[in-house]
Amino acid sequence: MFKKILIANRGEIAVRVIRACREMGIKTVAVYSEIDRGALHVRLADEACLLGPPPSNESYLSGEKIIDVAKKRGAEAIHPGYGFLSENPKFAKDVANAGLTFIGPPGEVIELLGDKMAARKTMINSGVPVVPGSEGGIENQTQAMKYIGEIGLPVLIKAAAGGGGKGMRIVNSEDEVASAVRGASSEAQSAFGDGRIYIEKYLAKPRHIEIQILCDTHGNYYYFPERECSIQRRHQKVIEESPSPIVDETMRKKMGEAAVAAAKASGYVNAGTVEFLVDKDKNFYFLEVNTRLQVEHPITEMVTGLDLVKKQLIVASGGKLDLVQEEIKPRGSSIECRIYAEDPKSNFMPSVGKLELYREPGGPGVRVDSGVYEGFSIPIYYDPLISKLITWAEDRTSAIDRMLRALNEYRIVGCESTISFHKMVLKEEHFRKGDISTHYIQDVLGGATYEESSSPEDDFAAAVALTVNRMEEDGKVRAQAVAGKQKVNKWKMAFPPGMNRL
Amino acid sequence: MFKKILIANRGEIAVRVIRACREMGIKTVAVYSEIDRGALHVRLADEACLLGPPPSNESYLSGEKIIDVAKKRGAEAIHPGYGFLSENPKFAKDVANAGLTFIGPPGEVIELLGDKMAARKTMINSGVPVVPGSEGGIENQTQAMKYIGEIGLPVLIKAAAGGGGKGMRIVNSEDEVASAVRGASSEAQSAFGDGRIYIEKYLAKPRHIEIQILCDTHGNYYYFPERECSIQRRHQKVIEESPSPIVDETMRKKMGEAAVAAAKASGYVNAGTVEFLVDKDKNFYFLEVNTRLQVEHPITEMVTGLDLVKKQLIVASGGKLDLVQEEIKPRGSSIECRIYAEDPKSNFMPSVGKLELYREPGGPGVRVDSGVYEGFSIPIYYDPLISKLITWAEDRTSAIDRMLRALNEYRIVGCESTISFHKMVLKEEHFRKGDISTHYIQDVLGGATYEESSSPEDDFAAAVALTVNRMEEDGKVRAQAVAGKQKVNKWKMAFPPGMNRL
Amino acid sequence: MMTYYVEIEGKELAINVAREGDKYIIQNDEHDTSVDLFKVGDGFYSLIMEGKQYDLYISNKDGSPLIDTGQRAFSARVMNDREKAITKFAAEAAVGGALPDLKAPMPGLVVKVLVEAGREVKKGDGLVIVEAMKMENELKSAGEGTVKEIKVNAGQAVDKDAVLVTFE
Amino acid sequence: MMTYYVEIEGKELAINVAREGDKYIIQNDEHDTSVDLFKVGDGFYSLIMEGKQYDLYISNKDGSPLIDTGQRAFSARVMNDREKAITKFAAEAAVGGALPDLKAPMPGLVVKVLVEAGREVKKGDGLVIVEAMKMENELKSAGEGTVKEIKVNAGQAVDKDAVLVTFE
Repeated sequence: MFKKILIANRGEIAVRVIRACREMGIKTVAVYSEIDRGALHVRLADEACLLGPPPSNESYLSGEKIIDVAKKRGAEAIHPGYGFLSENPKFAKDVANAGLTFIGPPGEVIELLGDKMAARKTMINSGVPVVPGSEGGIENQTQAMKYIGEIGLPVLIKAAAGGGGKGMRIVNSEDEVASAVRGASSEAQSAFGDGRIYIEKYLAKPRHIEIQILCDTHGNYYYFPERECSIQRRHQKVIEESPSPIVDETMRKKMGEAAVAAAKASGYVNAGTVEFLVDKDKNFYFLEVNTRLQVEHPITEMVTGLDLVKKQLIVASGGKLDLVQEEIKPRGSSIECRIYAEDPKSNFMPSVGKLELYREPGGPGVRVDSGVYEGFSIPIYYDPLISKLITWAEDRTSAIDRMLRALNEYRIVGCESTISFHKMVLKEEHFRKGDISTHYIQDVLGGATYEESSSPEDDFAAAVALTVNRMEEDGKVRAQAVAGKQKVNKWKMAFPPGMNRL
Repeated sequence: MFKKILIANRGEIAVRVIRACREMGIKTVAVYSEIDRGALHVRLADEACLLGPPPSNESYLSGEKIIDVAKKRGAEAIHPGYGFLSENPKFAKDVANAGLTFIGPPGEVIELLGDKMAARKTMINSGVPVVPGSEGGIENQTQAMKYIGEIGLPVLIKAAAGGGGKGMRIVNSEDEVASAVRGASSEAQSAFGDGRIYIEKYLAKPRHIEIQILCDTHGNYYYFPERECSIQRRHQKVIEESPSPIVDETMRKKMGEAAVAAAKASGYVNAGTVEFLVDKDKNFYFLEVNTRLQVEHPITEMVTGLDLVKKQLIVASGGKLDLVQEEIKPRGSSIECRIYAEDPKSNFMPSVGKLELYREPGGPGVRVDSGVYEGFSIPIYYDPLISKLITWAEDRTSAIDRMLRALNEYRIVGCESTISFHKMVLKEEHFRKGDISTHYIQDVLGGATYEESSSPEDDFAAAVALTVNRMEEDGKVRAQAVAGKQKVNKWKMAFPPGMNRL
Repeated sequence: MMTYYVEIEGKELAINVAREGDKYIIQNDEHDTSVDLFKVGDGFYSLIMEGKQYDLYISNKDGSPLIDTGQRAFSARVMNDREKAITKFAAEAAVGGALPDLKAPMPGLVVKVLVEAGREVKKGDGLVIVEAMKMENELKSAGEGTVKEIKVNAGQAVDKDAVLVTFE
Repeated sequence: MMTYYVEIEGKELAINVAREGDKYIIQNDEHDTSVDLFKVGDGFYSLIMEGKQYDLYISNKDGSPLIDTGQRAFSARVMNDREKAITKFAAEAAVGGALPDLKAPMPGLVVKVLVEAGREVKKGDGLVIVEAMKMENELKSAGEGTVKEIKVNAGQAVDKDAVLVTFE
């Protein structure tokens, strides 16, 4: 096993990796930007090294600097976390060329799976179901029309090098085809320097269900119980759960085996995730492979009892996974709520600030993976994730109720957060029944992401506390004015030390 | 299910019960003594009611007041937690007589099992192995000598009404027998008003291994995987783990079935624990039944995935437990360290104070059940338990290493704590190998409960930080002296706002 | 007995209060009760009122207090008699006033200004796009009015609460 | 460059220190290095020294600072040149001095006093039994000496640091 590794990330995922390393006796080197000098991942690391100014491309995206630090500090391997350089094939190759270990799949595999058209072709060839559409790319309206004839409208025109919705067009009617093909291709060309596009059937109200895979260098491939990540806003997951409320033992096995086939077809190594879309008849279709640890990996850990980060480290150091596929089974149910520094009242607008109050929930079945602490100022430069709140319980309903309990214990003052949004969803009937899709927020909530959850009784209690507080403050001010320079503090004087009564 | 219950306890166990209630939609009434007005269990409850002055017998032991509050507030049931009134048969009966539900076994069962001699007889009659000794009581030296002839020295003379070591004598040689019989009996008479005594073989270096049981009112009896609680100081458990490193599937089943036999023999209802001593040949002997929730119940929850407090509430409200005995199996390994406000450097002397700094560990596999918060003053009147730190991992070694990681993250300033003691044990070779007994601290540690764990490098870092801190403070003082009444704060002035560099 | 006016989410409550020993007497149209407000720590209070317990956090950082009930957090406004009178006067004087200034809700980068001086806007019209945390956020008009002045340019970095647009 | 004397667990380190930009130069017999000490929050500091990172908490509540390194917490003593000189003088004057007063280590109830004035005690001899949290704690003599005065009686409640016994 490694003696020392570098973690090329920040926030909760850097903390997560540091914790795994500490438990395995591996020393950690943190890297940070100027604004992150006091960040939690720095405070928990054994060593820490400044990369540069706050913007990502001068710090966390600077592969060269990071490799340089790793070599200087004698780190044997680099864990990229998620985001930043984690799915950058060049970085993975550079790390390997520098004689270090990249904790993830080889650069070539990242490259192959990053090209969505190539990945799609690979999946078709190895029998993994894909969304109906073109086998390879399309070049013009005529080709597009041919596929539309086969699969019917609506369709999606997508960029081969795509990501983040760029170079993507939804086509609802035939007269939109020509401009969609032209538009998608030119947008892809300007965004990625690669104008290749392809066509796929646009699924109505699909579910997003994904399979965690784990592969070592000794030819062992494993799949894990599915994660359902259908609750999304702006195409970004906000609530994930495992197992999915609609997947049974048979479907789990079928999806798992498809994911392993995808892994084998691409020569996959280390942890990864095969994402599928699932239609209302429970047909599943390959979407893409995320060639890294997912944000939502903890729910898989909660239901299987296996530590995915530790397994990543074992695989990267050449170790063998001694798992038995049949024994990787879900026990109970786990949910993750992503707590973002965003205002659900204002369409999830980022809301940064200093965490004046920050108290996490605790007790049975609650896990908090966070990268902040009370007093920390959330920087504007990076992803506004404060923490991931994860609960586990015997069944789905208990896990939801436990999550509500934990959300009620969670206290954050200093920035807005998505806590109120999560409470709203977790109490909502369709969600509780498991009747969800990626269009949940639009279709079920009607786009509303905030509701008043306070009672008149709570409001009155708040008003009473504010009134008494204000009265005592006024009394203090008056007392000081009367006492002049004597520095009398009536607020304190009124009560003997140790007495906290107002 | 109940709509509202009263929790007749304080500290972490009251918080634990409140959390379960919140998840089940049950309203909670907290009770508190004057010194506990700001305690966490009060802050988390829906309703709160003052009992009286701090001493336990004027507050948490005042059964009459508590029943009165429950009736006034419309609580349907009372959860006693552990300690205080939890094993008081009169209280259990009074609660029932007041038309409320006592969340625990019937008063008669508590009474029967609280009489150690009666309990022992009951176990013998139902085939549960007991420590070799007298079947009933003994009354004089002659009777004692007869049993000593059968079982050999050393022996223990114990009080039937015993508890807390009172009325107990170890006899190592025959000439001590007469005075031990007399002494134990008179001590028992004065302590409990009941001079009955009995005799048991004194086991050398036994392990303490116990079985959680759970029984409903529909005739269902279940046993859970064992907990090993051999690490004790002053006959009090400090580290517990499940499963035990020495118990295999066969022994687990044998002990479990013995525990269920004990439960059936006593007509047991609700959660309880059958404690056994285990000798070096893995023979196990009935010790006693704890007729309540144990402090260490979380480790059982971690390995089985079942919530024992919720099950208690289901049973108490007349519900049926739909468990399958064969499916109650341990997964992975869990450990609990009791974090006490005590000084391991001074023989675990209580160390109360205000928690100036209190930061709990987090992340994967870590659970903290605590009853305090930063700024809380630990009162001198009650058990000095700050929290229970529980970890879970795939295997025992990983759970130990995770516990060490969590202990290193735990920051408490304001009172001494047992954190350093736990770190010492968790690194110690015999403990790591599972080679432990109730005499571990004396035999393996030689009574030492504290060791320096700091390195010269850490000491130097501390010295450097103190030096710089002091230099800046001195600079501030000088600057103020120079600036006179202008209130110049050089410490702050030297850095623009937002810059935290010293 | 003193009177305070508490504004919570647009609703105003008048509350009479007086200290009585270590408790407080609270009176208004609907309530007449003795409450126990205990300071648990910096900003933290436990309120016991009519048997119920509330765990509250009050922050006074920015002049107007913010209160967190555990269920939600919101800004409130508390006025004594004198302040109440002043506010009433000011409100009467400002009938028919302009839209409040548009301020940056967070630090960020102005990506685009969507209006110009003199433009009439309706509630919900986009005014300025600000980028923060890699996301673009369109700031919208809070009501009807006419743009007086644009205070920023595209490409400019702005602090929280920087005035972006003023209205006539 | 200034010199400070830090006493940690009976060991004294002399450290020279000077500010240099936003870093500090640290020198002593074994080290000559530039360190980065960053104030993370109230009492919390992150120290980066020779590549290593230390997460430290310093409390100055009771005059003498307490430092928590995460590995352990201990009281320390930091002296400047002047204080060091005074201490040295005082130590020389006090050669052969009496045992320090026995103080209550926690608030509690005096259960029993085991010695009387004039009694000679050895290290480890029991002096007073104090009950706290339902447990009896025997306070023992820290060294050899003669009891001067007993300041408390059995049954008396005492605060933390209350003097219980003095020595000649």
